[in-house]
Order: sequence, then C-alpha cells, then structure tokens
Amino acid sequence: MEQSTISPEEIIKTGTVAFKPTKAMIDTNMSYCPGCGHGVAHRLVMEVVEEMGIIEDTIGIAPVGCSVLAYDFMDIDMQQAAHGRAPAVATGIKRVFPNKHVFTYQGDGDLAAIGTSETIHACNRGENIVIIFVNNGIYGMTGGQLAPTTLPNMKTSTSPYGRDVDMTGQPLKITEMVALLPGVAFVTRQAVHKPGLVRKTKKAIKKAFKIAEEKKGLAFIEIVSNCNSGWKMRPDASNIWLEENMLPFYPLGDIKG
Amino acid sequence: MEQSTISPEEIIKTGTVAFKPTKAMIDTNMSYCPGCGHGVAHRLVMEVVEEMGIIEDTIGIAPVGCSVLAYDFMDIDMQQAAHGRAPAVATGIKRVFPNKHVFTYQGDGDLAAIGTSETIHACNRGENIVIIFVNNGIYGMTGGQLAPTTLPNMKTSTSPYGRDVDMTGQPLKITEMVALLPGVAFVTRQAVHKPGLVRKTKKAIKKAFKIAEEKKGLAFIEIVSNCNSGWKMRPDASNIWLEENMLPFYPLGDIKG
Amino acid sequence: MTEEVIIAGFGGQGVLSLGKILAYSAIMQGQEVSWMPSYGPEMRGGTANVTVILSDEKINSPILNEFDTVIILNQPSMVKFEKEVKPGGILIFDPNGIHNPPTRTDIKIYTIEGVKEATKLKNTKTFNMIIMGAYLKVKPILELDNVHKGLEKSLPTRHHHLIPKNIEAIQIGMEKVKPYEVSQAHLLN
Amino acid sequence: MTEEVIIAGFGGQGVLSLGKILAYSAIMQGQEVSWMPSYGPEMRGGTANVTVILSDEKINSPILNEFDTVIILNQPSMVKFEKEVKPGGILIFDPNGIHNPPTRTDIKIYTIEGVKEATKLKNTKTFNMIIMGAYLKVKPILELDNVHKGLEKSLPTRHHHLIPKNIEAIQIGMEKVKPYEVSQAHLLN
Amino acid sequence: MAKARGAIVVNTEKCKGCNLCVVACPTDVIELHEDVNARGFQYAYPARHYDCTGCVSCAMVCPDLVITVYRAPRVKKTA
Amino acid sequence: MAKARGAIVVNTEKCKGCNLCVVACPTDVIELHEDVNARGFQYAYPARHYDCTGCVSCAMVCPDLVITVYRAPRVKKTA
Amino acid sequence: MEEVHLMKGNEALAEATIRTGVDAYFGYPITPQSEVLEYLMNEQPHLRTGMAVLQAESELAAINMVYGAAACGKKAITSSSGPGISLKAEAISYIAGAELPCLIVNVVRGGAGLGTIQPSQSDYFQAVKGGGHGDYKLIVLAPASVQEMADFVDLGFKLAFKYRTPAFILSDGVIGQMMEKVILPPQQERLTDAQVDELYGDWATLGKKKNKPRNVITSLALKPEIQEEHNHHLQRKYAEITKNETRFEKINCDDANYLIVAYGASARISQKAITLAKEKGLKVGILRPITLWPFPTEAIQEMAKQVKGILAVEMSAGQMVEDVRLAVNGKVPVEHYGRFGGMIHSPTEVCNAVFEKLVNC
Amino acid sequence: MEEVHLMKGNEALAEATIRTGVDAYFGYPITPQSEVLEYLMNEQPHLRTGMAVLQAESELAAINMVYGAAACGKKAITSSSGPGISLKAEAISYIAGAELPCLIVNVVRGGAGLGTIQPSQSDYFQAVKGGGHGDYKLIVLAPASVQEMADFVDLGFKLAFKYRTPAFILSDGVIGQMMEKVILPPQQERLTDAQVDELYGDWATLGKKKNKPRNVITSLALKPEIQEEHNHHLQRKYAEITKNETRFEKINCDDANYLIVAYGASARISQKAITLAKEKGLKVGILRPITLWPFPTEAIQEMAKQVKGILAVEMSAGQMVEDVRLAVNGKVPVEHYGRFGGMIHSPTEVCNAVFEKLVNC
Ligand SMILES: Cc1ncc(C[n+]2csc(CCOP(=O)(O)OP(=O)(O)O)c2C)c(N)n1
Ligand SMILES: Cc1ncc(C[n+]2csc(CCOP(=O)(O)OP(=O)(O)O)c2C)c(N)n1
Ligand code: SF4
Ligand code: SF4
Ligand code: SF4
Ligand code: SF4
Ligand code: SF4
Ligand code: SF4
Ligand SMILES: [Mg+2]
Ligand SMILES: [Mg+2]
Repeated sequence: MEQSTISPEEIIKTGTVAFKPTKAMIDTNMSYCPGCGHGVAHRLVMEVVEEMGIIEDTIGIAPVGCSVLAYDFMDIDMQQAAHGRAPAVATGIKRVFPNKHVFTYQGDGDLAAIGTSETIHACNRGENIVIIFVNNGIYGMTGGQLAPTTLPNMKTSTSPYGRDVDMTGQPLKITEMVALLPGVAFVTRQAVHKPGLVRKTKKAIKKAFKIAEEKKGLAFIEIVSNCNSGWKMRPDASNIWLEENMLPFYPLGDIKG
Repeated sequence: MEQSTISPEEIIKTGTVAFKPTKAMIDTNMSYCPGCGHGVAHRLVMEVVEEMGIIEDTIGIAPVGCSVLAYDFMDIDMQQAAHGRAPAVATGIKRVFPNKHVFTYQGDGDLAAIGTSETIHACNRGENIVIIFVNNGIYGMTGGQLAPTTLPNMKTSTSPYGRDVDMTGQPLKITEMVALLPGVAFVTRQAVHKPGLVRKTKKAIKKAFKIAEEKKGLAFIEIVSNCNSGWKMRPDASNIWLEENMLPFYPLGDIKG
Repeated sequence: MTEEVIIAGFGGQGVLSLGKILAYSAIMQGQEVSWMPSYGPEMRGGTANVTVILSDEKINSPILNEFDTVIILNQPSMVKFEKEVKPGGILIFDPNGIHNPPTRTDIKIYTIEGVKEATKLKNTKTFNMIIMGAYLKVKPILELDNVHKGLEKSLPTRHHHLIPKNIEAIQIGMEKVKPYEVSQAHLLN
Repeated sequence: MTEEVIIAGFGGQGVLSLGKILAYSAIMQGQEVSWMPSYGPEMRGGTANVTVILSDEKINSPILNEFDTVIILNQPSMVKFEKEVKPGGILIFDPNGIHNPPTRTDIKIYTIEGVKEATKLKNTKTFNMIIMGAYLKVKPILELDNVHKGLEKSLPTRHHHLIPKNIEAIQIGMEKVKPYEVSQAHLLN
Repeated sequence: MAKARGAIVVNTEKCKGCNLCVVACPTDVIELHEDVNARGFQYAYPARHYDCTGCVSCAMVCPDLVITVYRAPRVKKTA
Repeated sequence: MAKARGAIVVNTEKCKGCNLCVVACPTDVIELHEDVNARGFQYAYPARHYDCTGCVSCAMVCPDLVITVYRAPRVKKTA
Repeated sequence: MEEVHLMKGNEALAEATIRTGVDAYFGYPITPQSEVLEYLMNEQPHLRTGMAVLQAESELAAINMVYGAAACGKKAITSSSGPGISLKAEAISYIAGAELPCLIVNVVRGGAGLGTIQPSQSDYFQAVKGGGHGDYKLIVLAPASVQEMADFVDLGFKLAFKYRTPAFILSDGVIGQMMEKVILPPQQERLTDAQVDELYGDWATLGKKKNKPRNVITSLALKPEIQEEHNHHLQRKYAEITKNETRFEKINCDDANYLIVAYGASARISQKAITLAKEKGLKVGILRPITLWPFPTEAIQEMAKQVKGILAVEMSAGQMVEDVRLAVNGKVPVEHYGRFGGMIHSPTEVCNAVFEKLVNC
Repeated sequence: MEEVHLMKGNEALAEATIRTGVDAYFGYPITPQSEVLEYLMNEQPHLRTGMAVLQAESELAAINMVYGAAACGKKAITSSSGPGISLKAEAISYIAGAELPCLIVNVVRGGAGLGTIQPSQSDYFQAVKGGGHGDYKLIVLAPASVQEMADFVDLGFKLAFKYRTPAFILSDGVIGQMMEKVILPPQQERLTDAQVDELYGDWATLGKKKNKPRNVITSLALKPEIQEEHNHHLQRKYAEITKNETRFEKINCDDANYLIVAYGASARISQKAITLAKEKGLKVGILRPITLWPFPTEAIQEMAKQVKGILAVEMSAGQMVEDVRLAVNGKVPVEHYGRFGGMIHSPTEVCNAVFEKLVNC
C-alpha cells in the first residue's frame, strides 16, 4: 500500500484517534463567546480529572463570572459559589470531605477583587485544594469592566480612557502574593492560546491535583487568558494582544514548588 | 550652687520639661488593660500629628478591636469604621479630601483577618494614607481568640491547646505581602515595649505621615505589641514573651522605602 | 395617537439602536416615548428585542403584552412575538432565515428583504435603517424630517456624515416593503 | 421556695463563680436555678454582677428588678443595687471600700468582712466563699452537704483538693457575718 | 498532493468560527467556510486536508471541543 | 545620694500599676507603691528619686501617659 | 427651553449625580446597574465638577467608602443590585446608626441568591424593614420613571442631609434599563470645603478646628443606657420623617371602586391595566407610594373607606402587601398579585388579577 | 437518670452541636456568642466525633464555608451576632435559593451599627422578613431557655433537612449568656459518608457516581421563566412548612383577658410580669412563638377572639408587633412595648405596660 495515497477519509475510518473531546465535558454548546479561553481551560481541568480517574471524588466550584455556568459544561458534581467566595466554599467542602478532590475555577474579578480575602486565607491555611485562576484582565461577564488585573492604560467599560494607575493602582499580581504563603505548595502561571502552552498548562494542572491529593498544601494555577469580547477584539487578534501585552506583565512559568 | 544638692522637687519646679503628655491626647483614663501597648502607640501617633501641626487637617479612623474607642483618647476628628473596613473608609475620606491627613489604626484581627481585602486593595491603589497596624497576635477585644498572626502553638481562647498550624495555617505576614505592592511607599515593622524602640517607632510614624502628605503612596507601619490580657500574662512578662517569641517571627526594621 | 411596537431579532442586527432612533425621532416631533430593551448576557449572540412606544400622551406601561406593530428579524422571535400582534395590527418581517413564516390572518403582514438589500448596498450596517424605512412606509407616523433630526440626536457627532446613507437606506426600505399573504408562505423557499 | 439574689462587685472578686457554685448547690438539692451575668469588656477591671435564682418551681424571668437578697462587694454596686432589695429583704455587704453604707430601714442588713478574713487566711481566692458562708448563714437555703456537691460539680477535678479550704472559708463566713444597723454607719471608718 | 498523515473532523454545528484553529495549524490545513452554520457562525473545515499531520495543534486551542484528530494507521516497515 | 539630674511626676490616680516604667528605668528609680489608688491599682512612684537622670525611658513606655519628666536646669559652666 | 434627553434610567441617575453636585460615587459592577459606573467613568466627572468616582474592589468596600466620605459631610452615593446590596447590609446599619446622610441605589433583579438578572421588586423587605441588624430605617424612594431616577438623586440627598440619615432609591431592572424622555436637573455647584464646614462642621469630620469641639462619627455606645437613648433619638427622628416626608401619587382614585397599590415598574404597568379595566367597565384607582418608607399608611387608610378591595401589585411573592394590610387593618380585603423571579407581569395579567382576586371572589 | 448540667446557653448550643452529630462549625468571634467557638475548640470535637471546627477569617467566609459543607449533605452550622449576621446576608440568600439545609445562629445584641454588646431582639425583621435580597424565608426558631438552645440544634437540623432549607436560631444575649439546668441530648453518631450518600446523594455534591445523574448546587437560573418556577417551588415549600411546622407555647391563656405575645428572653420576663399582673387582679396570658417564621398567625387570631387587647413585648423598637397586627387584622387593639438598644425591660415594666397600654387607655 503506498503511503501517499491514503486519504483523510480513510485515516478517519482506520486511523487512531489522536485527539477527541474528553467525556468529562458535557457535549453541549458552551455559553462562551467564540474564541474565549475559558473553553480550553475547562477542557484541561476535565481531562486531568478524567485521566486521574477521580471523577467520582471530585467536586468543582464555579464562581460568579463568565464561568458561572461551568457546571453546565463540566460533567462532575459542582457547586456555584457567591462572587469571590469560592475558596471559602471549597474550604467548607474540604473540611467535611478531606479526601475528596476540590477545585475552584475563578476569574480575576472574582478571585482578585471581591474575593481577595477568601483567596489569601484559604491559601494561607494551606487548604489542600486546587485553585484555577483565569486572568483575562477584565470583568467579562458583566460587560468588560476594569479588573484588578487590567493593564495600565488598557481600555475597559469603566476605564474608557484607559486604566489610570494613579487613580486605581497598578495591576495586582495576586499570584506572586499567594506564592509568599507557606500554605501554598505550588504556584504557576500558564496560558492556553497556543498549542504548546496548552500542553504545559495541562501538565501544571495535573501536578496541582496531585499536590492537593497528597495533602501538601494548596496548588494555585493562574491561566492568562483572553476576553475578546471585553477587549473588543477578534479572538485571534486578542491572542496576539495577549502575547504582546499581558505576558510581559504576567510572565509565564512556575513561581513556586 | 552645688550640683549635687538639687532635689527632685527643685528640678520639678525649676527644670525643663523633658517629657509631658501631648495635648493631642485627651487627659482621661484609657480603657486599655494595664500595660497594654495600645496606649504608647496612640501617644506616638498623636505626638506626630501635633508636632507636624496638622491636627486641624487630620482625620483618624478607629477600627473594631480594643482600639475601637481610640476616638475617646485622641483629640482629633475621628470616624469609627466597621470591623476590617478602615482602609475603605479612609479611601472614602481621602478621595473627597485629597489634602487632608488620613490614618487608620487597626488591630491584627481587623486588618489581617476580616479586613484583608480592604487592606490589600487600599495598599494596591496607593491611597496616600497611613496605616498603623498593631499586631498583638490575638483578638484582644473579644477575649483573646486566635488571630491570623497568632504564633504557632500559641494558646488562645480558640486555640486552647495551642495554634495548630496544620488546621489554621502559619501566622500571616501581611506586612511582607503589602510590601510587594507598588502603591505602598513605605513599610516598616516596629515595637513599643522598650524606650529605644518607642523612639524609633515615632520616627517611623513621622516618616509615614510625611510620605502620605507628599502623595508618594501608602505608608504602612506594623507595631508588634503585647496583649497581656489575651496572653494571660503580667504586662512586664508579656513584653519579655514578645521579645523572645514574637520578634523572631516578626523581625523589626524597615521592609520597604 | 399611540403606537406600540416591538422589534425583535439577533444581537448585532442593530435592533436596540433602531428603537432608539425611532424614539428620538418621535421626540423631535414632540411626542412621548418609551424604549424598553431585553438585557443581559443572553444578548451576546442571542436574541435581542426592544419595545418602543410613541404617543401624543404620557406613556404608562413600558411593558406590553400586545403590540400595534411587531417587527421580526429572526426565527426565534417569530415564535415568540407573532401571537402578540393586536388583532388588526401589523407584522413586518425579513424573510431571511425565517423557516416558519407567519400564519395569522387577522393582522396585516409585510415583508422586507432587509438582509438582501443591505448586502446590495454593501453595507450591512444599513440593515436596521432599511427595516425602519419599511416600517415607516407601512406606519407613516414619523415625518422624515424628524427622523433626520432623530438620527442627529442619537448618533454621536463623529458619525453624522453617515446620516445621508441612513436616509438612503430608509428610502430603500420604504420602496421594497411588500404586503404578504399567509397563502404566499410557499414562496419563501 | 424561691430565692432571688444578686451578687455585685468588681471583676476578679469571684462574683460569677460564687453565683455558679450557688446555682450548682441548689441543683444538687433538686432545685431549679438560673444564673444571669452582666457581660462584656466592661468586665475587665470594671464591675461584675450576677443574678441567681434558686427555686422549687420552674423559673420564669432570669432578669429581675428587685431581689430577696442583694450581696454588695464594692461601692458602685451599692449605689446601683441597694434600692433593688425587696422591702423586708436582705442586703449583705463587705464594708471594705464602701464609702456610702446603706441607709434603708425597711430591710435586713448584714456585714461580712470578707476581704479582711481572706487576708487573714492568706488566700484572697477564698474571698467569695467567705461571702457565700455569710449568705448561707443569713439565708440557710442550702444544705452544706449540697454545697459540697455543688463545689465538686463546678470546680474542675484538678481543683477538688481545694474544696476543704473552701468549706472552711464558708464556715468562717458563717461565723463572721454580723447584723448591721443603719445607725452604725459611723462605725465603718 | 502531500502525504496525509492525519485528518480532522470538525463538529460543524458546534463550531463558533473563532479562527483559532486556523491560526494554530502549522500546515495551514484549516479555513473558515463561506457558509454559516445554524447558529450563524462561519465554521472551520479542512481546506487542505492532505497537509494534515495529525499534530492536534488545532484541537489544543479550540475552545469549544469541536475538533477530533485522527492519525494514519502505522504502516509496518516490513509490509 | 547621687546627683539628681532629673525628676518625674507620676499622675498617681491615672497610673494602672503595670510596672513597665519600673522595668524601663535604667537607674532603678521607680517602684510600685504598697498602697492602691482609687481604681485599685498599686501606682508607680519614684522610690529612689535622686537616681533619676531624666532620661524619659519611663515615660516612653508608659502606656497611660502618666509620667511627666523634668531635667535639672542647665548649670552655667561659668557660674 | 429645557433640553430633552432620551436616556436609560441608570444613565439619568448617573448624570443627575454629576449635576446634583455629588462629591463621590463608589461602586462595583453588577447587572442591571453597571451603566451607572460606566456612564460616570465616561463623563469624567473629575473634570466636570471635581466629583470623585472609584470602582471599589467590592460592594463591601464601596459602601464603607461611602461611610468615610459621608462622614466628612460630603454627598456620597453608591449603587448596586440584590447580591451587592446584601453585602452592604452591615455598613448600612452602621451608616444609619452613625446618622450619616448618603444615597444608596438598588436596581433590583430577581433573587434569591444569584437568581437572575431580570427585573424584580423582591428586595422590598430588605430595603424597608431593614436588611441589616438593629432598629433603623432608611428613607426609601421608589422611582417609577427615568425622570424620577434623575430627580430622586437631589431629593434623596436633600432628605438625607435634612435628617442626617441614609436615603435609598429602590428601583428595578425595568426603570433602570428603559429609556424615556428626561429633563435633566440644572448643574449645581459642589459645595466647597468651606461651605461643607459651615453647613456640617458641627457634626462632620473635617479636621478638628481650633476653638471648636471636635467631631466623632460612631455607632457605638457600649453603655446600654446611652445606646437606648440614641435609639430613642433615632425613633423620634423617624417619627418626624414619617410626619413630614411621606410621599405618594394617586391616579384615577376619585371615583374608584377598587384600588391598586403599586410602586416603581408595577405602578407603570398597573396604569395600563386600569385603562384595560375601565374598558371592561371597572373603575380602579392606583395609589403609588413614592416613599416606601415612610409608607403612605394614612392615604391608604383613607382609600380603604372608599373602595371595596385593594390589590397590592408588586414583582415579588408578596412583600409590600404586608404594609398595605397593616395600613388597612382589616377594613377591606387586601390581596396580592405579582409575578416574580425575574418575570414581569403584563398589563393584561394585572387587569385580570383585579377581577379574579377582588371582583369575582 | 439523665445527667443535669449547668451551662450557658451558648455552651449548651455548642455541646449540642457535637451531640447532634453535626459535621462542621464555621464561625468568627463576636460578643455575646464567642463562647460557642471557644467551647467547641476546647472540646476538640474532631477527637470526639470527627466534627470539623474552624475559625474563619470573617463571617463572610464562615457562612460560605457552611454553604460548601451543607451542599455536601453534611450538617453545618455557624453562629454570630448582629454585625456578623448582616455580613452573611448575601450568602444566606444564596443558601435559601440553592435550598441548602444548615443552621445559622444569631445571639442578638443591640444595634444599629456597632451598637452595644448587651442583649436585644432588634434583629427580628432581618431574620424573619429577610436580611438578604429576594423572596426567601428561613425557618426561625426562638429559644427561650438554655434547654431550648440545646434542643433546637437537633430540631433546626431536622427541619432544615426535611425541607432542604436553612434554619435559623434567633437567640439573644440573655439566653446565650445565662446558665440554667440543661439535659443534654444523647450523642448521635455523625452520618457516615455512605449514609449521607444514601440519604442526600440525589441532591448533594458527593462526587458524581457512575450511572447516577450528577448533582449541581446553584441558585442561578438566568432564564426568568425557570427562575420564576423555582421561586414558585420555594413558595410552595414555604406554604407546606407554614402548615406543618408552626410552633408556639401558650401560658395561662385559658381564662386570660389580655394577651402578651413575646419570644425568647422577653417571653421569660413576661412570665414574671403576668404573675405580677395577677397579683393586681389582671388575667394576662402569654402566647410565645417558638417559630418566628412560620409565625403562629392562626393561634393569635384565635386568641384575638378571647382577649380585649394584645401587647407585643420585644426588646426592639417594634418589629414582631407587625406580624401580630397582621394576624389580628384589626380585631382587637395591638400595642407594642419594649426597651431596646441593649436595655432589658424588667418584669415590673412589662406588667406596667400591660396596664398603661391595654387596660387603662
Ligand atoms: C456580589 C456580586 N457583585 C457583583 C456581581 C456581578 N458580577 C458578575 S460576574 C462579575 C465579574 C466577573 O469577572 P471575572 O471574575 O474576571 O470573570 P470573567 O467573566 O472575566 O471570566 C461581576 C462583578 C455579582 N453577581 N455579585
Ligand atoms: C463584623 C464583626 N465581626 C466581629 C466583631 C467582634 N469583634 C470585635 S473586636 C474583634 C477582634 C479584634 O481583634 P484585633 O483587631 O486584633 O484588635 P485588638 O483588640 O487585638 O487590638 C472582633 C472579632 C465585630 N464587632 N464585628
Ligand atoms: S465575555 Fe470575555 S471571558 Fe466572557 S465568554 Fe466572552 S470572551 Fe470569554
Ligand atoms: S485586651 Fe489586650 S489589646 Fe485589649 S486592652 Fe487588654 S491588653 Fe490591650
Ligand atoms: S491536526 Fe495539526 S496539521 Fe492537522 S489540521 Fe490540526 S493543526 Fe493542522
Ligand atoms: S477553534 Fe474550534 S470553534 Fe474556533 S473555528 Fe476552529 S473549530 Fe471552530
Ligand atoms: S508605666 Fe505608667 S501606668 Fe504603668 S506603672 Fe508606670 S506610671 Fe503606672
Ligand atoms: S526619667 Fe529615666 S531615670 Fe528618671 S525615672 Fe524615668 S526612666 Fe528612671
Ligand atoms: Mg475576568
Ligand atoms: Mg489584636
């Protein structure tokens, strides 16, 4: 059989599956805007949960933010937490179910603005949970307002002339802050807009779940992501903007552990 | 006149005053327990305010904690803030009175537990205010409960067998955390249980008020202090305990600026 | 005179701003108006609708459950709003994307090929003004002069140079609007 | 039988635990009890008082505005509580530190030199048990046996070896309590 | 025509036409279709399918789990 | 008797007898009195007043602003 | 001639804050009121009037910023919706206890919990009975038009400062999101610091001036005797406000045989409903409370003498209806009608409810 | 024989949580209820029953920890006082919306604001009408003795789990701080994870089991149609609870000519007051609501047929009295009496109030 003659159709029929959607994601239309990074982040968390074989013992927490409906997409038991309080909710779960896997999935408004206190104290207590922190530099859900993580001079619906750092402060690097805390075992900053980064992020997520499983402390994963709607860009353009503007400020890589 | 014959009584009559209570403190009995460090801390802040000649333009904020009644002792205009919210209240004042001097005076429960979010965000915005943070490692006011700053194995009424760091985390060094924030211009840790330290603390407080006056950002002063009632020790013993146990964990000195 | 109209379609079709221009135009001729949108995240890509009331008198309820005129710009809205036209009222729709055309016989129905005409104009942004034209032809409640003024008021100054294009689109809409008989359903592919 | 008593003095005098021992002792003889303290940060160095009710019947209000017996252990409490003794009721006070002794003539008044006797015993902690003794002498509502049991219940086991000392102090109080005539006021320094 | 080593299947109705797979594909296999799906999106399709290497880059970045990737069956050297 | 170079005045009624001034005084001037004040505290007093140097250490640590410190008038060298 | 604008209720409120000479807005985004902060940020009020506008890190922070600014005698305002207002409960109680004039706006959406973002009126109890702890009251204004969204800013601050007490605008998603014609208030100057000092220096914290007693803002009085007296002082003030400031509107009440009591969006919808009822030959009037606290108890009592039955129409499971019943005190039947959880009753539904619940029963 | 203990109300409640097999307590110190957490910490319940006890960083965190634990089908409890309860308002609304069984305790002190730490009953509205946003209800139990502080833990959880709704204990500084004899409940085993799964696995998040539908806990329904239906579901449940679970106690009501309605500490004080009244020849009964919601409306209506007047006695400026009036609906005069702001009325004062407000007027 001559190799060059095999057609895509034949490959589909006879080949091996190199990638297919994880079954831990519900086969439905996600409510995210086209090109939004939340979708990839969701998938990676669920792939890890599936691959670790812990679906039956995992409880996820959806925040208030665009990912408020994460429970409509992730096929596991989930709770929806009040805005910013996911780490407290996770603590409540973990304290009654010390051997279950508990993760929160939070946006930057949720985790770094209204939820600052809950984030820092859950981290400081070293709750054996995983925090997935999707930093898109904006409040996506409510229509693109300023977030604590919004870049200087970046335009949002509540900084229409660009973020004025004299008035609102510099972007908050909460990830670097929680890395200081002894209760936090693993801190990393990742991204999902390029295939290689997606792979790295998945590895990091797996490591995080392992660390929490081994009760070594809290594992904190920031994912720098786009919000093309909030940024008012096309998805592909938003990823370039992310690369050129977000990453210099939020450099990728492990910060602790 | 032979020097050796002058009596204390004569010195009092004819000598110079080397120290007298500042007029900016109200001449009344403070509600603090005997030997409590809050009294010295109060005095120093008021001495600075008096010496800088800014009584007429200073607004202080009392927290919820033993110093809730600071307004009964400090002879300036003051507001009493809800538990933990003093930095937000200060922000409200400073935004409508950008040229007044605004300071908060807060305990460790107030600032580092319930008020974590307000503390960090006021710091991050670089509000031009002064935060006086009295860290006595305990909730004095309510009867000596665990604070985020309580030392490992330290006994409190809610950790009667000693702080179990596996359950409640390590003591939170919030001062080191806020030092990371670009909005914060000056961070120092001081103490007031020895005369020399008192003098240093006063210098630091003056520096802090100057920095805020010059709109360089937020100035943050931690004062490691005793709570002899909460620690269930005599005042002098509590200061020795402070020296031997608190200071190794909370080392004194400037942290930033 | 009171005119109660709902405009319903996809987000992105200019439904809300069409309503706003209608409202501003009515103000220009001294009338009372109210404009009540559906809102929220379902607007992202989902459906959007706006109830506009124009009246010589003070308007009471901005919320209505039946309308003098219903303008329908996608299929989901047809399902939802066809039944809400008052008996004897008017339904205008753009057949583009409509799989189940209206069936009521107690109302007057018109079609306007808004998408097609906008494509012809090579300017999809004129779509809502074409619809506006169709509406104004069928319900001539606003003088074109006042619509001009309404456009001036509702568009930011930097877009005022676009007003002639908008007026042109309105005129096309006026020309192209056609009565529709329920029996014609088979004609809409 | 119902006995309504308030014990009022400084924080640190053992007022609350005296009340608690009273209450436990009453329980030991099968009675109903209620114990209601003043609370809060004003307790630090400030005044402390506790209302104790012992009764054969179910107790209704833990809050009272007049008492069968008032035990007063400092000056501020005298001002506050002398007037709250029921006519015909009992007031017991430790003259130590009392500048304005009681003046009522429609009640029975007793003194007990608790501070002095405790100093004699070289054990200031026995102060409240001396007061207890004085009270029980004047109002013999509790059998000493039950007081013993009450002490056992209210003290942590590691302090049970102190019970004999406590009983001793109670007996001293019983001995030393003295009737007081209002006309004797000048005798109290 | 290149040797196809991989192939993709796009769940056309679920695709939101975000173009991220198009950008991500190293061999430029994918394009957005002129037509739109029922939800109004121009969906992705393998315009140059024979160039597909099965590298799964497209699937990695697709936010909506739209793409399944297949790899050619291993050809035995001895065959 | 040492040369008194300083002197203190203790506001006896305000003193809470915390003993911190006693500990702080480098020349061991202060003690707590046997008697108590109206609020029941054994108050501080200069038991060895002639040893006072006026260094204000006591006042520095007194939490209740109880102590005023005086220094001996400067003796003119030429006198 | 006054310039006529077409604006959303939220935008009109935002513009009115600038024109009312408000000193500071502190808020946090939440649907359906995010336009307030967005409008303000776009207008750059610091350039127009010097007004400070800050997006806080949370609603908790925002309301406490209001506390700080209001305690300085400055006009401070915040706005939010259900979940955010709940978070403000503690500070609102503090503000009431400390007697600080300020304005708090709730553009109500459906609850409970995260609920829905669609309009509702189910936060009546929270606003009127007190979401926070303790015995306090807010002056609660219920706008029923975009015009009132604009006008009640000034009214709210006037009342708040007159009585040194927080005022509250209880709006809803309909009134906040709809556009209507609005005549904007004229631009007032912000008070200068000297004017604030003159007007409010006897209580506000402006810095302790020489030869003047200093000012302390607090809600604490550890001694219960003092706290009780403070509470009595508040109650006397509330009685005074009830006497002077109860506001309502009567619509077609003169010859009505039935009465609808409704506020905000429900009052608007009910107006259409009573024209439908009239077409069916039924005379229904509307009493629209403008102040929900103080509630127009006497006016309703008066109407209870005239009508055969009263329908409380509100987008809730039945909240204001309790105050109507308390007013009527059994004189005539009082029924409740309303859709809720984000659903809005239509004029027809309200009209039908009058017939079903009052007439044919 | 049952062992009799002498305990503070707060301690009895704490001990009862351990004995009731509660799984988790989350709280934050505040007077007058800090003994709850202190008692628990001292008892090391993780050794006794495996119960988790955690001092949270704030009341906000504590109540959200309760949310998380309760959503797992576990018995979770928190306690606080006024300011702390206000901070919990948002989460309480979430918990009600998400239908989570749990127990929330308020040992009430005087407000508003920081207020005072002395006893009060001025958080009635907050507990009963809803401090949070939206149309929700809590089952509110009002203990009037240390015994009830202990007993209502079990009762609260039973009701909470039966109806999947939060229960609330509205206590006060008197009941929390006083000591009385108490018979402690027997030690119940905590449910094992398997039992929780069996009992609550159809709604609680325990991890998605194979071949079982998964569970999601949320209060969100963006579509108002769905949210409305959810709200109707809640209202039906509330009607059911009202029918089945209204609890009250009648004291000396048989031949009473006047009635006091009072709960908690005020009911205790009123008992003494009616003996004083009896001495003066007046027959006064007491109706003590044990559930404040559902309120004993019918029982009061019944009594209104018998008595000449009703006095609502509460340590507040007048809150529960509204529910009494709503029940009585004008049949007989209803008056309010109560000291507040941390002051406690004495039996004599209450007795006098009966004469002044009802008899001689
Ligand atoms: C208490 C409260 N405040 C505000 C809101 C409104 N709100 C919903 S989502 C959101 C911000 C979400 O931003 P982020 O956390 O960054 O998530 P993203 O949507 O960007 O993923 C806000 C403010 C709310 N629901 N509850
Ligand atoms: C919202 C709220 N929660 C709790 C309390 C009770 N409370 C009063 S002071 C205090 C802790 C004070 O500790 P800290 O801040 O360290 O001050 P300290 O007394 O030690 O100086 C607490 C929890 C309160 N008043 N309000
Ligand atoms: S608004 Fe932003 S974060 Fe939200 S779904 Fe759209 S792109 Fe994603
Ligand atoms: S309790 Fe502690 S902090 Fe409070 S006054 Fe006493 S010693 Fe100072
Ligand atoms: S698998 Fe690789 S080569 Fe094939 S289409 Fe996807 S990205 Fe392109
Ligand atoms: S990345 Fe996915 S959703 Fe986007 S265009 Fe490609 S297949 Fe469609
Ligand atoms: S330090 Fe001050 S309060 Fe303490 S004993 Fe000395 S003088 Fe008295
Ligand atoms: S001034 Fe110095 S030497 Fe004199 S008493 Fe005070 S500490 Fe001692
Ligand atoms: Mg975001
Ligand atoms: Mg402290």
